[in-house]
Amino acid sequence: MKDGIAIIGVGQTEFKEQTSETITEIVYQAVQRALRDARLSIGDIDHVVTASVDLWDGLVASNIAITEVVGAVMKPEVRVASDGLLACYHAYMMLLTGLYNNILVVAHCKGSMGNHYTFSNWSFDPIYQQKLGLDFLSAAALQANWCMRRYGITPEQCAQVVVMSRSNGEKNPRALGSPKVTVDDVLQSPLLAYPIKSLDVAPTCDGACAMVLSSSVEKAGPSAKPVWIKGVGACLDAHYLGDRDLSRPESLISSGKKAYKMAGIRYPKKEIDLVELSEFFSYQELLWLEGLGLCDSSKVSETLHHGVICEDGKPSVNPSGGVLSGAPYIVAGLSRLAEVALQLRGEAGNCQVSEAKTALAHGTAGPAGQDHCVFIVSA
Amino acid sequence: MNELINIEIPMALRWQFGTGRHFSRFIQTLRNEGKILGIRCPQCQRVYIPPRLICGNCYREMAEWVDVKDTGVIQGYTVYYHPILDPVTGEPRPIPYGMALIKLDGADTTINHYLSETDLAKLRIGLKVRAVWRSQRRGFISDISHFEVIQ
Amino acid sequence: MPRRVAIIGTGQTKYSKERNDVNQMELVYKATTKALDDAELKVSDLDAIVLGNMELFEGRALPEMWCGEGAGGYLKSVTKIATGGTSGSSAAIAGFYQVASGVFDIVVVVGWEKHSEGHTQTAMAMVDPLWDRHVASGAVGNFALSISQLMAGRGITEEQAAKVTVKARRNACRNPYAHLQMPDITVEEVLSSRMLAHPVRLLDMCPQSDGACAIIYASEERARTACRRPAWVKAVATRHEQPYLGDIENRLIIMRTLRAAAKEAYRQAGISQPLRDLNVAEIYEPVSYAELAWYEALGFCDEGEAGKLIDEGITEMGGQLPVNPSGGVLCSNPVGASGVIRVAEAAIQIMGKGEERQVPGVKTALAHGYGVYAWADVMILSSELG
Amino acid sequence: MRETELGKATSERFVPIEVRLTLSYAAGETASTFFTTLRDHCRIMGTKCPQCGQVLVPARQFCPKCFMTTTDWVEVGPRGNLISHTVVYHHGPHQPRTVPFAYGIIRLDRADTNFVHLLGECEIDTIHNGMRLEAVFANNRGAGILDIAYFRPTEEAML
Repeated sequence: MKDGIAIIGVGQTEFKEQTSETITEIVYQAVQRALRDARLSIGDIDHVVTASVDLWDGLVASNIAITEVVGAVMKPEVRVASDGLLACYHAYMMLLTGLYNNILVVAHCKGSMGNHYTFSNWSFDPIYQQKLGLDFLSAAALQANWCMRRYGITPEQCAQVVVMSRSNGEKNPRALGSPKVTVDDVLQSPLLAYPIKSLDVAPTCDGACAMVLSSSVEKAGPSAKPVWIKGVGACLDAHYLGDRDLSRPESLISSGKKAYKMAGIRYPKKEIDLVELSEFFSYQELLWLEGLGLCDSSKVSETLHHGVICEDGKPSVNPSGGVLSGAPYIVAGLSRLAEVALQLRGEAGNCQVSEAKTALAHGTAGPAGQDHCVFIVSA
Repeated sequence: MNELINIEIPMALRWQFGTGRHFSRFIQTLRNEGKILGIRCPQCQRVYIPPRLICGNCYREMAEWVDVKDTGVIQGYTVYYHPILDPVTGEPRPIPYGMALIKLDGADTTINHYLSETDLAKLRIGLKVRAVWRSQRRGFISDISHFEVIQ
Repeated sequence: MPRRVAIIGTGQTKYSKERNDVNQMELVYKATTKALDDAELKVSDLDAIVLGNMELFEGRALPEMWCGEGAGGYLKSVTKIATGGTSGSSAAIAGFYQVASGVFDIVVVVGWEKHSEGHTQTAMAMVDPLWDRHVASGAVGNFALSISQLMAGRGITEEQAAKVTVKARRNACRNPYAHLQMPDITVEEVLSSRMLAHPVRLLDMCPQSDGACAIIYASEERARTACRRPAWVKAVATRHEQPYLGDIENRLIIMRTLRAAAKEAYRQAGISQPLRDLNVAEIYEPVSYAELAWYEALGFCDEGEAGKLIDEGITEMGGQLPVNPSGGVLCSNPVGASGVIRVAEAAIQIMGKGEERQVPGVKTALAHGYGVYAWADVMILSSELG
Repeated sequence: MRETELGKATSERFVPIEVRLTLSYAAGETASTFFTTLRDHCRIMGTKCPQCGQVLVPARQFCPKCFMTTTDWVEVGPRGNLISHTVVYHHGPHQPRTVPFAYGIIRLDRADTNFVHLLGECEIDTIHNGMRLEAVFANNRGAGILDIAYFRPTEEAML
């Protein structure tokens, strides 16, 4: 049963700093592209799982606005109000029940609509944390300072991560296309919250991503290019920042273990060829790799000046440019899985990684990576 | 039982809503020409207000714009005795005030809007109504102040 | 066929106007611990958590980050559902899928809301800013407009709607969790209460409540060992509708979404005549008139006969098909929890734990969730695995 | 919700929407005791989990890891050691201080979890992890987390 579920279609809008298109229009575009890629029509979809957050959309029950374009009029839809990859995990479980053949997963967010950090202040508990003015930036800065000290990560290494992401991102037509930068550009960019500088931060942007998951791939015909879901894990960490050792991403470690166990992976460093991470800040790329057991942060300095992040370049990290080169909040995790699917199908264009067989996609939500979701897929 | 504390947090948030292709044209036409635009589905022929990208029933893109009149027929009605904040003025709306589901001539969907008539004895489904416009138009359906019963 | 799944425990807080003694996370904790006790389980037995909550009503974002721990979510998978009024029922359905998938054996679903901490009316106005917000009539107004069609099209009377309120608020007197309990309410009293928007009066409308409700799902093997009389899930169905109120013709009469969801659920559960085959129904009625509209859409009666069901006491306690022994949404309405409460109360009837509100000999129960303008969830539970 | 200039169609491509309202959240009995003790006695309280024995700060009704209701109250601090910190330069309307200001994660004496709060009365470049801090209480206290104004270095930390 577990190997029977595959990604058979992916679709994404070009991420933009700001678009006057409505949420309905960008979701429609992503859904059309995913259906075309899966060679299916909307009639073949028997359930929709959407991902969006009301406060970011400025709407109550914001999935009302996309009911028509996701084909949910007189059909079932459910909205997971968190990162798109967690919605995809729910869709995967629905397919495992055997009750559905094809499920459409869609995530959207227009970061340009409002102040991302002020919105994020409303996700901290109102009793002990919100009135301190905490937001995703200050929480990440507290984590960055702590884990950089613990693993001996330097600002130069974080800057190197940004440089590599931006150069990968430039080759990726789907990415926001933020301009290339040098290590010095990053180090001299204005300090937002010590030790995080403005170029260490993923730019907010507008976009949507859609995906078709299927439990009846054999019916999809010869031209289908399924990417099989081998393992998934998701996990939530404590909320109060003081209850967490911010230098040790407990819920990411646990999510990774669950996904590896389900996928039968015992040596992630050897068995994972390719990783697409959701890093909203440069330090997070190294911390997430550490948490997933894919690279030893203390050795990062040597590997970095070979121009790779992990020893002997395996697994290759964020060939798409990652979230650091620009991906909308909530959409980020699902778009990682879309990028990884394209890579395994050999359709990633200029940022194609040669013969990747098994890949990992990662999504996160909440302050300083409180909630994580990890997918292991293979061609 | 000791003293129970409540934490007060003021919310002052702004959003920049993109109007998109369809609504920007609806706003422009309503503001500049005082005309209400609907859009028709090529498959089921239903004319939708507000105009939008696709017909949810047929999952077909819509491109045929249709002029809709500012007269119509009551499909449902009520008289409000409970003050609710008027989103346009931000003030509670003086009560009583009428509201109706109105199928404008030329459209197949109804719009819910204010009604000047507040005598229930005079109200029933099927009555003809006409829009009463505000002097200054900004491009929203609230440019119509309310509808009044004709006959 | 998916793995068989049953509800083996439920937990509810007392629903009331204001729960100032607990914050939102502690409210979730209260319902979760009660459900664990009911199912005789410990928090370590939980594999995953599904939450239902309409967080923007209280101005929140990503509330599972704070409240997930209250449901035992520390270092577990937590999925937060938000689909308007059906958030609770959709969360309950989502929890069923997660166990039926085989990935998890024990999943707790918790729905909660604290309307005392938010601005429901203004949050309802945070609808489509380009259209609805210019004439946002809010929940009461939207219903009043559609009810005028229901009365004209189906001959439903104000008295019949008042009987629905009287049935609900008297049933609620036998439900220790209910928010509004009115032992001697009469039809006359309802008909003389303050008019909000014709014909909807104050006593026709549901309250805004604070509260949380939890249900615990178990896989077949675990359900057999853990529970004397599990409530097996026989059917789940969902239908959503076009986005604007004006898109939905004769909304409460046609109600195509609920008709289609009920039809699919009855097919899955092998039910041909709901009035005969169901023993109890917990349905989602934010206004008294809606219950009469749901009777027809759920196939409890033929066209235009909903009034007869209430007039002849068929849906009273002791009638052929008791509806809302718990008092329903008319008596308790914490929106994120209301859908879960329907499923929990249906399960309580199957498990024979209804105490004073227990309908004798319940084998098959229906739970229904309603939201937005015409979204519908239907779930059917049974005492037999079948 | 007062939307004074709602929908003023500045351009037909974008419509600004604004919402202004005040939310009020019940702290619950446990946090209320934490706040009234802070307000009336300038004492920072934690609660102890009967199962794992950890003193949770600030006070919690139940231990999130053991899922057990906490029983005893334990006074903690007002001194402690800095575990991690940041200095915020990027302004946001939701912040209680004007930038630059600093946050600290502080392990208060006798506490088993860390406490998150503002730092003050210290030069930015002198902040170092492990430094000894003490709570400074606000003059007019209204039973909220900002009844503690900030944490400052103790005398010996300055030597």
